[in-house]
Amino acid sequence: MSPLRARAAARTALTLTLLGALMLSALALAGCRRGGEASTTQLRVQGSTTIQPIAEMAKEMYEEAHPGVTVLVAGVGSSAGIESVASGSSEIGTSSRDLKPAEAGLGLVDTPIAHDAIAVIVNPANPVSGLSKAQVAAIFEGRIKNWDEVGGPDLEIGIVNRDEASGTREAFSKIVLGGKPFDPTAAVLPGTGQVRFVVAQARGAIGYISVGFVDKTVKALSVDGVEPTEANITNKTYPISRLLHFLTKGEPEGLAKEFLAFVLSPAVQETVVREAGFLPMGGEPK
Amino acid sequence: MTLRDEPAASTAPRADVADSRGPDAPTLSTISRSTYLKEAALKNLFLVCAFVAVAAVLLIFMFVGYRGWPIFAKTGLAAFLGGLQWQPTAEQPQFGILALIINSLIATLGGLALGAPLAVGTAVFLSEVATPRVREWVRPAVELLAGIPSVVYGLFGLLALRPIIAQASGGLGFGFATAWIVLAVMILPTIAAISEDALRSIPSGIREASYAMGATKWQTIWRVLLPAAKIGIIDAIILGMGRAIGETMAVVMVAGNAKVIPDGIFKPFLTLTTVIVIDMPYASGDHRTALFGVAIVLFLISMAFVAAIRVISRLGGEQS
Amino acid sequence: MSGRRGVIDKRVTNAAALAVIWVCALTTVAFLGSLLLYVVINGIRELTPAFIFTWPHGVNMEGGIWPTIQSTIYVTVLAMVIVTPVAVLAAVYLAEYAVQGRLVRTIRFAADSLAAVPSIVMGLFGMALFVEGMGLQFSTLAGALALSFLMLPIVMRTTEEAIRAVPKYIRWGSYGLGASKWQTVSRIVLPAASPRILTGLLLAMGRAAGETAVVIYTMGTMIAAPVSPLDPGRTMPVHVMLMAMEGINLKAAYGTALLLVIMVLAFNLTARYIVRRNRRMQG
Amino acid sequence: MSEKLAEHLAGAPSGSSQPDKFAVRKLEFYYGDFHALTDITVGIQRHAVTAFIGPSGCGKSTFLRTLNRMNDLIPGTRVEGSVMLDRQDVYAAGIDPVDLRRRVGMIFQQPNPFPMSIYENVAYGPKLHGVKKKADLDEVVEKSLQRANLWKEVKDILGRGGLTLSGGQQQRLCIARVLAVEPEVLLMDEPCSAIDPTSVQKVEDLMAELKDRITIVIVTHNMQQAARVSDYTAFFLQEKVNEAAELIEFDRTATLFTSPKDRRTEDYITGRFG
Repeated sequence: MSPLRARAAARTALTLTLLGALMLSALALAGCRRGGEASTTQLRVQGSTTIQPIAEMAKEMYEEAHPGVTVLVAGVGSSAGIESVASGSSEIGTSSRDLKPAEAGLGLVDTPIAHDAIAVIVNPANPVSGLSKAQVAAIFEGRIKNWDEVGGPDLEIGIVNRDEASGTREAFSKIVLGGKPFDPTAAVLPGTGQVRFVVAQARGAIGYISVGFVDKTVKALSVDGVEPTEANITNKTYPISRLLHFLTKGEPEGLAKEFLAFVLSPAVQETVVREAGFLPMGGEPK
Repeated sequence: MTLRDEPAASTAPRADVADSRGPDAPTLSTISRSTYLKEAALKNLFLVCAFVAVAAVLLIFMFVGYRGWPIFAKTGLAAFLGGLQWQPTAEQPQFGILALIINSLIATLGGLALGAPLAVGTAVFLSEVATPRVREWVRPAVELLAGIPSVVYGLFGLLALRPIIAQASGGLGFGFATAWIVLAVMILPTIAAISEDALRSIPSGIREASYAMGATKWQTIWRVLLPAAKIGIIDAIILGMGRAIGETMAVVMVAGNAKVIPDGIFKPFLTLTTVIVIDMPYASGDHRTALFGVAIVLFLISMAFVAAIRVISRLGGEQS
Repeated sequence: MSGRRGVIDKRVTNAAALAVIWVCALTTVAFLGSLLLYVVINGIRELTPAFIFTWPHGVNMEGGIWPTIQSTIYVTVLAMVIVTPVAVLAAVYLAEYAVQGRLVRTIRFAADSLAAVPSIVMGLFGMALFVEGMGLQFSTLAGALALSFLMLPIVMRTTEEAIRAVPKYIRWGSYGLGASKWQTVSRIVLPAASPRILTGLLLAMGRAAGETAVVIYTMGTMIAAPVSPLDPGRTMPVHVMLMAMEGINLKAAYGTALLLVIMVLAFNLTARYIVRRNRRMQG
Repeated sequence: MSEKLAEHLAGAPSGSSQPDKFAVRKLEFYYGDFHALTDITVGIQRHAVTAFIGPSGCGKSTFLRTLNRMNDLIPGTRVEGSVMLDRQDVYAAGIDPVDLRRRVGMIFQQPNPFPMSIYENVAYGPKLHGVKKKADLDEVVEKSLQRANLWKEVKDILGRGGLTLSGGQQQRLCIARVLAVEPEVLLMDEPCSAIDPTSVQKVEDLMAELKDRITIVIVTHNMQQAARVSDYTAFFLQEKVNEAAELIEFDRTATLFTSPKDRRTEDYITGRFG
């Protein structure tokens, strides 16, 4: 009987050992940290959702031209992008706003890569086709609540705002509202497309999106009598316009530098940037 | 009855039979130390596994609490829970979540008011009214409804339901009205399934006794069965409430996320759960801490619901 | 006595009330029907082999969603691998070893509480503990660990029920042969309960695969096909959410949602099938 | 009364030169607060079939289960007195109930094959106790099935699920399963009450064959069966509800059925109650 017993004991011991090993390996896995050092084959680009389209397309073209290189692109918002490049969890941070004073000391180097203008959009059924910048501000601050106050029909205005992570909101707030608070009862939507989608479906709605995303489902208003056309934007007569930025920690080097140069090359500027609805930097002086 | 003439083998002397298990049979073995240790070790291993659940709850409370409590210390509990202003990015940041709490409650109670009667009705249908054939189709449908990911409910709410509400109300379509419908559908299967269990666990003799006294089906349901299943149904509704107040992804798509108590059911609003989704991507510092503070509040609310179910079940157990 | 009039009233009330109950049930079914129909109608055109098996590209994630599928399957299976031993052994303890008392009440209360924790809270917890605390960063492992917390109470409960459903006399048969408790549990009870345990696992996996709030804060949103458990990824529900919130490529949202619903329903239907087949086999 | 019975038992009916396989003295059994059995003193003859009879609820199954400590599995049970197996107290401190149960096998009322193949059912016990080689297992399985008179019926379908067999076959499979661990005693708790009459016959034949090598104790509510298969019979009775059951009479089966000494035994076997 005792050899049998011994065998049974051995089997149990084995079972226990295996279970133990399983747990240990899980712990071991849990313990080891992911290496965060810069890689020569992987580039992490994080930030503005506005710049996301440019980054994505550039990534595809760049990866095709440089086999073995992986560019990881994530649209997390400008603030998160700045934070990620500052903390080293990405090599390039993208931002659709200027650095805040608090961020100036982070040692980030700014390279503008495109013009962006923000269009104020309404439902196509809305007869209003232009507003003054002051009127736009009054609407978004919640001081004007009905379209009949700005020459439209008697219709309640439904304000569609962006979330605070949005660089577009930041730019709009600074350029149009001068930093005054938005109407807190306005809907806050976390995506450009959703703003467009909602405005396209609600008669009284008003929102703002990058000109690049305006399509025929919505109507872009003229502001201070200036249409948001390409010419008006590049010659800076259209009042709600800004630059898009790539940020690196210190002067760009290695893969980040090559990728930046690629984005600024005509191959990207004249195709990708345009297709994404933005305007190229051209030969303009910085 | 056939009796044997003689008991077959018992009286014959057996000493001649070769049998290794005679009086010198092996002695009974005592429990060996290794066996004892092995079984005890296994039992303790299982106990440790079972305790993982307890550890998990404590870990969640500790980690979320650790990350969130500084905001209570900073703003004061009263200001955090009782403040109406959620202005985390203002120059003088304010972290009052009262508006979010109230919005969460309005969204939850409205969803419950719509969903619970529907769910209990469906449960009664499944357990008392439906023929087996119909039941065979409806019950899986309800169960499948429970399995659909909340993000799909959100998608449906945002893209199908919201435009309809927008048309009907003239607004943007975000608001309590839309959220109520989405939440009602989401909690329906939870409440229906548990209520049905409660109804079906009533012994069938009780139904027959009621019918035998000339009661109609409805009288039996209303006067006998629903009261008998009361505790189970209340449990189900509390569970549904818990699910509704903790629901995030479906609500964030239809709520519209304005951080005020809206002045109408077709106006955008922000809740305890959705503020986390909306703010997390850019929150830092105190703002981030405050979001963990919101998570603590949500955690405690959900624990309170579980405790309430315990208490109600215990009271119910004492009644019957 | 209420008399004849009362009898008629009674019948009318009965008919009306039963009609209301029918309406409740039909409304429920109609909701399910319209939801499924909506997702199918909008998503079916997107469901091409190219959509499923290729990578997204370009401005708005056009093309396929393969990495999100891989991420979803990976994190779900990993979560299952993590949770199964713990949950099953915990259930064995509750069903076979535990004596009713304060300890068992505490464990059950904890399991119920765990099941009630809102997934967004679970997500923040996962971020605090696994992503930041343990330094896993946004990774499949962090996502799987957080999901395993979500699955634990589900698997524990269904497994305990499955173990309790194994008839006592089958255990006796084993004990009667001189089997120890662990031998009986491991060789007779668990195999006999395995179809129902598997069912519980599948249901929990369905839940995990459809979970958004937990994985978004633990696995991240980066489009990637994770290979190592330390790689980040974007699961299908997260993709649906981001596509819907961004609102530009709604086609991808619909297509992914439909595929997700199919996947989750497949988990559910397989689970139901296993239960049914098993019931039939056992007479 | 019970003292007298004990004296009586000490002398008769044992005409055997060998001591009893089981010697039970003054056994008391409790389910929690409920006193289920009282003052049971009895000797179980080696290599014979002993039947326990009595009305249902009289504790005969409970008593049977004290012999291999199956009652240990029910929380809150308690035993006083002694149960000696080959002069060793099975309830003595430190005794391994698991090993005891291997030596004292048990068949239950409900055939309970494991949800696995016929082969695996029979091989389960030997595997538990360490037999690993396929050839050894094959041999044990065949031998056990043969001893259980089931081999011919199942030798071609060993891979089929045990649950696919008929009730009577399942019960014989359970017997084969027990035989495979070579027990010294076989406890059978109403083994025939859930199977069809032809199978009953087969199981009864089997008992007659097996008792050459194994001591058999059978609980049955069927007096004809007790009369047919057993050499000794014990009659149990719980006289009042909520009172402990006791052993009323124990004797050679022929004696007990033809000339019971106790009035209550006579009443029972002539069908006046129970």
